[in-house]
Amino acid sequence: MAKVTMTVNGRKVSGEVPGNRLLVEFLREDQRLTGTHVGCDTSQCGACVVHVNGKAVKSCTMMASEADGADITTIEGMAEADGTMHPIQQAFQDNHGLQCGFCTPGMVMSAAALLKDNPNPTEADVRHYLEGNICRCTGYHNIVKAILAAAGQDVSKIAAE
Amino acid sequence: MPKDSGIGAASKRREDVRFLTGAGNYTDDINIYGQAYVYFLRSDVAHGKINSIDTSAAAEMPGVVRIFTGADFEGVGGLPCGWQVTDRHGQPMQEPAHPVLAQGKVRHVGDPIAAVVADSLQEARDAAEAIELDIEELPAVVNMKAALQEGAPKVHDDLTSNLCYDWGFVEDNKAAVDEAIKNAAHVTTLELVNNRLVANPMEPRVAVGDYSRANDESTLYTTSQNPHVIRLLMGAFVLGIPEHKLRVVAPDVGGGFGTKIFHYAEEAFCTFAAKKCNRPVKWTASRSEAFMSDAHGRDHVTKIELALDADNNFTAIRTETYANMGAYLSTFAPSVPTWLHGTLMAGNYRTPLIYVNVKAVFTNTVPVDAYRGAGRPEATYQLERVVDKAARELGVDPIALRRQNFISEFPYATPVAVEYDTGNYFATMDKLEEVADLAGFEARRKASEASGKLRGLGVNCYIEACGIAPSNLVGQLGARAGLYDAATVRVNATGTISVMVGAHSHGQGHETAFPQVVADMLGIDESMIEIVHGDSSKIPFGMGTYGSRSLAVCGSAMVKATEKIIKKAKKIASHLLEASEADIEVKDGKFTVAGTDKSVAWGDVTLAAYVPHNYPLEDIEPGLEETAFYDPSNFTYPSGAYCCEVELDPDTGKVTIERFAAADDFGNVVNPMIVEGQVHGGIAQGIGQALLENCVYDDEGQLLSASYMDYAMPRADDVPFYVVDHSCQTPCTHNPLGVKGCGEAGAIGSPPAVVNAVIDAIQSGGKNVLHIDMPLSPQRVWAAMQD
Amino acid sequence: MQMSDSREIAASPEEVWKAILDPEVLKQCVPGCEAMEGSPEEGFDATVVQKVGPVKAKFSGKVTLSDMVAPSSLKLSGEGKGGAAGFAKGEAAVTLAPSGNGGTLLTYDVDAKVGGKLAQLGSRVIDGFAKKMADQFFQNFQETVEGPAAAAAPEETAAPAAAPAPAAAEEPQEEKKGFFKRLFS
Amino acid sequence: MYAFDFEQPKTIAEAVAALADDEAQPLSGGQTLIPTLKQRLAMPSKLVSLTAIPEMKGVCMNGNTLCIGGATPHAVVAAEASAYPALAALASNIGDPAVRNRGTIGGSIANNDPAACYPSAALASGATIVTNSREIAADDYFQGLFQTALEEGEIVTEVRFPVPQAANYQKFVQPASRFALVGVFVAKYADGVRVAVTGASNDGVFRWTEAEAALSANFSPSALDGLSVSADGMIGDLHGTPEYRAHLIGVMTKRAVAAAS
Repeated sequence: MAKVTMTVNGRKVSGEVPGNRLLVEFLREDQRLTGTHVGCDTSQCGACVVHVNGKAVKSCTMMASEADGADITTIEGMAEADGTMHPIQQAFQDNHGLQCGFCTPGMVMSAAALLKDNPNPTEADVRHYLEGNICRCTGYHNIVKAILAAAGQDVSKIAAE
Repeated sequence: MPKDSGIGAASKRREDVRFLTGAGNYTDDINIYGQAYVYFLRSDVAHGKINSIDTSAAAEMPGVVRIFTGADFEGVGGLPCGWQVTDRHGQPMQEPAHPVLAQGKVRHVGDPIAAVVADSLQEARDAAEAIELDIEELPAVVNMKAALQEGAPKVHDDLTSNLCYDWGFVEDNKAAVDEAIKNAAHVTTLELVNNRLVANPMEPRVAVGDYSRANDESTLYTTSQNPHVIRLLMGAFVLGIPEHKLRVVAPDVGGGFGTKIFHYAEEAFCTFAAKKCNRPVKWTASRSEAFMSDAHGRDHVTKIELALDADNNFTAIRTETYANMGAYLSTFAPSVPTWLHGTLMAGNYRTPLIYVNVKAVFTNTVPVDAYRGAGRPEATYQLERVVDKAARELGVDPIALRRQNFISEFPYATPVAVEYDTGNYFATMDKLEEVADLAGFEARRKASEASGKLRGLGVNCYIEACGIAPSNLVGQLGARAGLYDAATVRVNATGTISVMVGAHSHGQGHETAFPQVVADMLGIDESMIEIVHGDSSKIPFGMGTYGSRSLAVCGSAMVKATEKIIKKAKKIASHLLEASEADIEVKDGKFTVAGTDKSVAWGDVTLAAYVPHNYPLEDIEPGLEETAFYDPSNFTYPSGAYCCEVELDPDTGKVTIERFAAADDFGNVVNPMIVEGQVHGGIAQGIGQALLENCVYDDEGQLLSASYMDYAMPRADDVPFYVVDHSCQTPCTHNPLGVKGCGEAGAIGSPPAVVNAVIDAIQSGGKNVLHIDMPLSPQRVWAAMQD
Repeated sequence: MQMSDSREIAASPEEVWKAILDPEVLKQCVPGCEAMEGSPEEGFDATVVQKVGPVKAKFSGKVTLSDMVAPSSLKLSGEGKGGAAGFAKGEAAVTLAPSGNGGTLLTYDVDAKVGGKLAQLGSRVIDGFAKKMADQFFQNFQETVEGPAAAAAPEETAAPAAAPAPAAAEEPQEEKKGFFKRLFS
Repeated sequence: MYAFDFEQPKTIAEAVAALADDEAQPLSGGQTLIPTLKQRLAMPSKLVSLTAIPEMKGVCMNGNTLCIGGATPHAVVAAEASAYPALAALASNIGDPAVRNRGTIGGSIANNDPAACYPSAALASGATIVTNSREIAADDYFQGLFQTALEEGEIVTEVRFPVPQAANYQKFVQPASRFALVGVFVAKYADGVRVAVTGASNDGVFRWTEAEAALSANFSPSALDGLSVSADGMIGDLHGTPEYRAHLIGVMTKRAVAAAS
């Protein structure tokens, strides 16, 4: 067991973890931040994406000990303290970018990382960036649309009827 | 004009807020004080005789609470099958036992052999590895035709063979169909495989069992599309727990697509073990485990023949299908290749004679059951592929051939025992040609060719039977359950409403769409209405969500219960307004005396119901709560036309979907935003089946595509933006909302569109390839083009 | 995975036959073998450690010899359980035929399979790995029987006959003396 | 996962010392190793993380050689290896963005997955693999399926790429894993062209010497006309037969040359 300390959503937290504790386990079980999900075990689905020191990372493929001292943001840390959703979260709701909601936290965290790197992405940029986030419900149409909308683009013409 | 609330409005989903902020409550988010964890030791071999299981060393491992094997379940029921199919000769299907933990034999890779309950998952896994197994591997059967050969190894020793049933439909038509095919001017024959798929909802299955010694009550939290069905099956058939002592809760469920309909061993185990261990017991599937324990989908091998007369009218269809059941009968498996498939073989066409033969086969593979569309995608794929091939053989336009044979008058009784109430297939095809810009295709093809690519266009139609369905009918067809649904509308004193519904949402947006209906009926704000679902202790009853039935069946129950509410509320209002009940109108949240400005607000009526100081107590009871059960008189029949345009790289065989358009007729639409989202998702799954997804076993029954490293899930860059249209609406005639259901259409309509398009692209390059089996991977397309 | 191949071995069929029945030889030749005990009649209990990239699995199982027609053909079958990794099994139908100048033409048809997680997660590399293992086994076998480059490396023939069995198969180059030279020198 | 200890040394020397323990396993980005551990397909006693060693991180130019620290994530290479655009482009297409933020060049090169991207760049560039104890030429380093010249406990601290005159990497992805079904890296140097192929062979990354000879004489796609790779020894799996992979090598090589020239 080793002590790890990190800042999670602006709050300093610490805990004793065994060497094989994954970051996602630390977040979900030790911190009860169950918004971060686990959808696969081969590091592909992306439901577990969080930000570690500002970078998108699959929290199921990082040891908790590796995050010692890091600044972590999870889906729970995206909205304002008063509950106002982050513009990306709001765009997902406005554009029906989610159905069952299971992949959604990872999608939002990946989208946030994308828009930080590339504030004005093309459709192709968005689709390529989401390579590591699998959604089974939406067919991606409204996810891509939501992310473009969050980037401030006019999405009203997309696949208009 | 789009409305901004009520039926027809694109209301934003209220459930999104919790999902978007990480506040969702999925089953794996539930942790009960003192819970133990179970790890299932699963078979590595596809078929084997269990000589011995020695758990003595494992039981001594740290943290172990108890180890269970098949022996612990002797005297406990097996997992039941909910549908009995009767074969061509009037005999019931062969129905093997399906124990919770293997007894005597293992029959597929992943079959659970033992279950270790321990303080932590790691300890449970450690101990499971210390269990000493002596399993004698037996020859496995994987290929269906081989499984039916004389002398093939038997999956179940107590059955006469690996044939579950040999079903003929309509058997009385067989001779006439044979004759018509013999005498046809042209017969197009196609042999094809409907590839085995894994549903892969992003949330893996989870079960948490809990038991209270205080009142002998068991509670199961589970990732289910139908908690009441699980309560019924598990309580009555497996564990012998009466319903009033068993609560089944499905909280937020992260997608289902059919695979979370069924009752699984792990659910029964956690409920059973929680009582035996007097401790909550939790199981969370890993994705790897899901691949070998979730019921799979599709897996049909079919030969279809389409007969045409000299004028290209369809005269007969004959099919022979081998349908894989896997090693055991999953809950609704027998119904999928029969009643959900054979009855759809007329499609959108006036074909007078149809005969469908289905041989369901046991193999040493994971059980196969309903997956998005269930039987209907298989039917549509065969039919729309053979029609396309016929058009090519006859040198006629594939759309014109379809139009020529469309059913044009409704109601229409098909030769495969169903009656379509409404539809307009010409209208959806017209709409498709418009929204898909078929007129612009040739120019786009030229542009592709200029960049060294081949471009193809594929079009097809579909019809589905959903809103499953009338209990008396499905009962005759072998269902062991009714397929009605139920809703309770509970109006509170202040006028807010809780609607308890038997349908369960796992992504479909019930929490938003259902209140739109009630709000519309009462003229009150949607936000005053909340849906309660997924908890057998809070809801009168329900049959759950599958087969695009939620709104058509459960929504109709909700409408009926709301009508009862209105009736009673009118009585109260008439008393308050001192007017005749017949003169009371409900509008904009008020009860008004017709032709006057006298009215009483909704909230005043509801308050009167609960504070009956001024109340017609002599006529009616206080309170305002009504329940209705609804059993429809027919299936609903959504239909549509789909179009796919692909670009094909002839050097590599890689296909990209350039454009995809869908024109659907779903009858009336409650929330167009949600409906479009359902179609998008269905299309992506259909594209997945057509181009990417394939569940593969080797010839010894080892599962080779067992993770996302080898099972290709559609990703964002595999699909385009879709054009979807649902403006052609022929409302269902027999449910009060006129709705038909939209959840499966995309997955049904899209695979043939994609394959038709790829064949068209290859043909445009001068290669006479007429068929490639799905998935049309680069490797397969390239190989086909080399011949 | 199925493969067939053959090798020319500079030893008589009788000598080769004798070698193939010797657990000590098999232990040296099976890549990653840590233990091989038993007899040709009863079969051998074997422990083999295999490492493929990050995967490292320890298999325990049995090697059996069957269809034995001395000194011309037999079947070598092996099956090992690798715990959480699953299992591996394989068999090699081996024939020995006299070739010119007193040597032996050793022909083998190998069929290898894996099950459990190895099959589920490793299908893309299993065939290549199995082929490599089979090749390596017969290569090791040839070297063990012949002594590597016996003519070219005369100093190795001086290796003491009583040398202990090699400690680890991962360092086969340290075990350069020939089986027969060890037996008879 | 089985139980194991975790250490995160700050220097190469500490890491080498920590790895001297029996069954200690180096952990770089972990994008392959951690999923493997989750499946219980390995049982190390200890993971020694290499990601907190400053001297193993970063991208720099030394003359005409691009030097990348072994613990440098793909995303950093993608952003900072502008002196070698083909290599930066390769790094920007490994896995997905989250994987690129963790996965490292040293981890990739040490693992030598037969479908990984980096080994083809290293081999085609004639890179030098620098470890804690020596320098190894790429031609000597890659030794087959998951096999390298690394000894137990030896770690890749840096990879040095001579920057070519022109280069390009073409990856044809396996549809599920998105690893290379076939990837071809072509690099043109003053003294000739090198072509390295990943994803295709049972022996891992390899050089296509016939193509190298043809392209060294004439660096254009047409120089490859008539050349083909034998399907013998190519990987056959669910996603491609040996013949298909052999065919794709030709297609991807042509495309890489076209894109580079």
